[in-house]
Amino acid sequence: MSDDAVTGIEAPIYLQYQFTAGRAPARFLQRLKAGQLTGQRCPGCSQVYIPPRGACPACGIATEEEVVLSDKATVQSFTIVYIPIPGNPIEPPYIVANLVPDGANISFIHLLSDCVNDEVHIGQRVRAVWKDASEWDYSMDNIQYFKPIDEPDVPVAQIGKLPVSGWGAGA
Amino acid sequence: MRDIAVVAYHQSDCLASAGASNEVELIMPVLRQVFDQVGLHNAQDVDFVCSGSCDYLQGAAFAFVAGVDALGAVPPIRESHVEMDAAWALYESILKIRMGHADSALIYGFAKSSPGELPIVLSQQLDPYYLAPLWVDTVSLAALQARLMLDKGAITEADMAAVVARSRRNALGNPRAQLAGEVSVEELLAEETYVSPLRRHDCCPVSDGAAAMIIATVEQAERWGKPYARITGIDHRIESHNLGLRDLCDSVSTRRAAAAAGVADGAVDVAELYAPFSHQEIILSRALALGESTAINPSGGVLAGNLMMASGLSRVGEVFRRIVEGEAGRGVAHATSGPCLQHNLVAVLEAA
Amino acid sequence: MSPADPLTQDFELGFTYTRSTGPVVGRFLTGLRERRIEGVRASDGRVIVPPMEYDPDTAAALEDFVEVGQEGELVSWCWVSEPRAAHPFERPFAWGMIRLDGADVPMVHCIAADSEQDLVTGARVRASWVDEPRGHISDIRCFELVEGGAS
Amino acid sequence: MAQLAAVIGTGQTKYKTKRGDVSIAGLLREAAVAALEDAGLGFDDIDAVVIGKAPDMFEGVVMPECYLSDALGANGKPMLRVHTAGSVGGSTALVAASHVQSGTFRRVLTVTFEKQSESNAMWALSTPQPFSVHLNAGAGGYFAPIIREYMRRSKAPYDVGIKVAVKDRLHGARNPLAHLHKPDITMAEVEESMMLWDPIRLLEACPSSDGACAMVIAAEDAVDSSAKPPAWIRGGAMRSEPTLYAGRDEVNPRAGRDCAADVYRQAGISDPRRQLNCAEIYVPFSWYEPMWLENLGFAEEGQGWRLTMDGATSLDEGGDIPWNPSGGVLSSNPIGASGMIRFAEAARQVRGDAGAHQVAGAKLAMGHAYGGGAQFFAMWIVGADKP
Repeated sequence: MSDDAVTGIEAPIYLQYQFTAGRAPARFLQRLKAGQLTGQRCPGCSQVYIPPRGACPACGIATEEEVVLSDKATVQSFTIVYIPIPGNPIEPPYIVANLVPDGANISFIHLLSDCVNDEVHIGQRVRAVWKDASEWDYSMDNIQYFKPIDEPDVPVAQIGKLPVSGWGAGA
Repeated sequence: MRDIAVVAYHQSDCLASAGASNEVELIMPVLRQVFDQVGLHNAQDVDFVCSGSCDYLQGAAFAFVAGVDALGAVPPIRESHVEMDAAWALYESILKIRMGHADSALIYGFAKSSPGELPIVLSQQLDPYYLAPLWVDTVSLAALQARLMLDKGAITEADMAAVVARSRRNALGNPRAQLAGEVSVEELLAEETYVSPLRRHDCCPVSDGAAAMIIATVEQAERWGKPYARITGIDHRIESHNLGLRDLCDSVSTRRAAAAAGVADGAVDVAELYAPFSHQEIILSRALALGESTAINPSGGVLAGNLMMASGLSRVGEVFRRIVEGEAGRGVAHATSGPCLQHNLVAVLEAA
Repeated sequence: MSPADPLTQDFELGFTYTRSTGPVVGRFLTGLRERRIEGVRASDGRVIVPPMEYDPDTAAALEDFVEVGQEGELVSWCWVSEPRAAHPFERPFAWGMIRLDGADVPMVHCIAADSEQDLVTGARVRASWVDEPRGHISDIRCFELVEGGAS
Repeated sequence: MAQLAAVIGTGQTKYKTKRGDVSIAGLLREAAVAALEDAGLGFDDIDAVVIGKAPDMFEGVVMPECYLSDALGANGKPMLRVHTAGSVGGSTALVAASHVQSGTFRRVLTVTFEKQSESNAMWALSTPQPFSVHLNAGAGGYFAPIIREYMRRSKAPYDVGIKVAVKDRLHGARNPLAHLHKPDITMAEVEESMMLWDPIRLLEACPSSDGACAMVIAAEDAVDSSAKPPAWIRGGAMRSEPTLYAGRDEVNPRAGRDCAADVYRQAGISDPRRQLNCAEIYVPFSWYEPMWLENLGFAEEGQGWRLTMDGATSLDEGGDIPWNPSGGVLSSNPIGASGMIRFAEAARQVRGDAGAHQVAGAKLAMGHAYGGGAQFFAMWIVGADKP
């Protein structure tokens, strides 16, 4: 037993919750389990959101229409993470990119890999690398990472505005 | 000081579990209802928005940030948030209107309490060195309070059961209620105790849902041309956190808030009291000096359904509804926060 | 993940916080480690246990410590017939407001008893200590009834 | 309409990684008592208390105003708790001001705090939830890509962020309360510090601090208790927009521009760089100085970095518009208080009370806070002259 005065205590606070995905996220996750990226189109401004949350944040109205998106995407921006993040098991350094999939008007954050870090740039074209279909779950981890593909860069003004048919020859 | 009116109010059903709905999906339909009541498009049509919620209910930091997605906040809006019941968001909004920075405001509160164990979550609201580490839950604290009253002869168990019976009966007329029915005091007293001396029915249920309200200056309310009720007084007071220091059989802070809000300046036709436990309704009725002529919790109150973080706002809304529907001319709404009624808000509403 | 409702999942929000106590709380906890219970005298003379850092009426910093007894009177209590996982007991127990001898203000702690029938308001209770106190409110494992001690 | 109100007292703790000598209440008390002493008042003179902090998960105390009422002399009074993410310090000041400006109260005590050492800020800001779609890379992981986009747009030289990091730490070295004291910091030291989230280096990011900040705000007829002159509130504004929406300009958020326009209109300001004497702006990552210089209208779009590089925002270089003379968020960051520190430091400047980081003759100053994904903004302008 120490003779020093008590100056601190530990307070373990562990609370149990049962989390339920929202209706719109649940539909998104179900499609993701089937290997498909989907968004929702706002009936007001026609913009397509991924992941959908059931509302267009700009208009504040409910979104219902589901839109199948490409698993090709454009790098809107990115960072190279060098420090470990609590709860994130990935070994640094790694690239976290804001990616807009073709057919959507908003970016989400995912891993960019199988690339030369110094060559990653805004406007770069990338594509999802999926896990084996047998491992698919209700999780964005079904996509291991995105990797660069051999398509011309997207001009900045066009990022977030590509149709689902994508970029290059078809666009 | 500018006169302020409640113009619209809506509350979702009190559900034991809102299941798959996320915050946005809970909030949006309620907001749609109040916008439609006034004929507004979205939050762009009011001058200020304020909400109340608590991150710990669902266990996610920044619960209110997701709420902004329900507002249509493009272009950007004047918006704020209290980590309190939305009744305090109403209070903040009233100050905003009084100071002339807004003529109208949207207030909402939302709660998805079902994912966690609410009485245990709220145990972490207590003193972090002396009480929270013991995990004293809120139901148990209320039970300690109830025993003090019973021992003192300030109430009987039958008095408590009578509060519950009235709540259940009144809730039959409230389609949003979670618990309603015809049940006698005798039947209630025949039930086993839960956290003795409390029986399960003495405690409010855990509910998921949301509530929203639109307020405005009386001038703006007149321009909108919708029925409204005036908020003629509003005040709130907090007491010591130390339960041992407070007279738990009384609510001194409610008395103070009531005096400041002018409760005694006229007859009280209706009172909606945020009493999560049956005996607390009796404490509050006495602190507010309510008599026979006041209809207490005609909605059934929170014993019939408790939207944590929105129930206080709902009490104001329920009084508003009864005034604009002509059932009452003047009413009192009450909201509470903290263990055993530590913090209390009192509002007085009157017919236009 | 249950197959019936695949988009519901349990999770734990947990962290072991490291709290610094400051001198008043620290002194109280240091006392507990030595199986002593100290309170503090408020501006109106009342002895508050556990000691508050600041006076509830004047907000003045409090520092007039007073050792109080380890026995006291049950001012109020409730019987928890179905303890929750987080509670200090797995079997039924009581929470109590206990006014320790020499204190004016009751404190909240848990009470071990065999049954609800054993408890009565006004009963005498005594602090029961853990084997190795460490400077924590739960060094008082619980309060127990004092045999034949109804006041 | 709005009643006149002024800051008549400010109080801050010393900021440091861990205040192991005080409880949570003790931390707030230090700031509250200092603010009351500065105002020449006691707890009894206060009509209402308004507190603010960032998420409750930082300390693991749910809705802590309940526990804090005794420490802040709030018993028997109204007490309100604000939470608007990182902007909360600023929002809380504005909510406290509204208690007076509405004509409801004469003297209000407002306190914000964070005791971040009780947990881990990075954990609390990214508590795990099932089904999360976005990869979590911490706050820097969120803001670094936005900074990268600013660098691309503005074609700013790579070392602008390094310059800001040095400048704010030199400012902080003048402020005895600042967490980081680095009077000898150099551009090379910042450049060589560890890359955390490219392009954000360790020394280009804010520290994690314990601390509290308090103010007493009083009505026009109650400003005389303090020995120091009042800082009159000349304008206050808040704006919010959603975290993510299609077409959102994350580099130059509209909510920030609109909020600034609102507060300038109230204070009668058309040219903030010329009319303001200094500004305390929420810059948790160094590159946010040039970004906010543009967002707040101190520079044309794409030109903010030039002010930084020219020394316009530096006290040490005799700049015409010193930004963050206190050392800013880059020198001290108790998150829930960081916004209020900006507001309080603006008040100190116009009261002539800023000690070694005083901007000579400051008459009009701006306080700014932002939060969430740079989507919540709170700003005020305070002046030495009564409006």
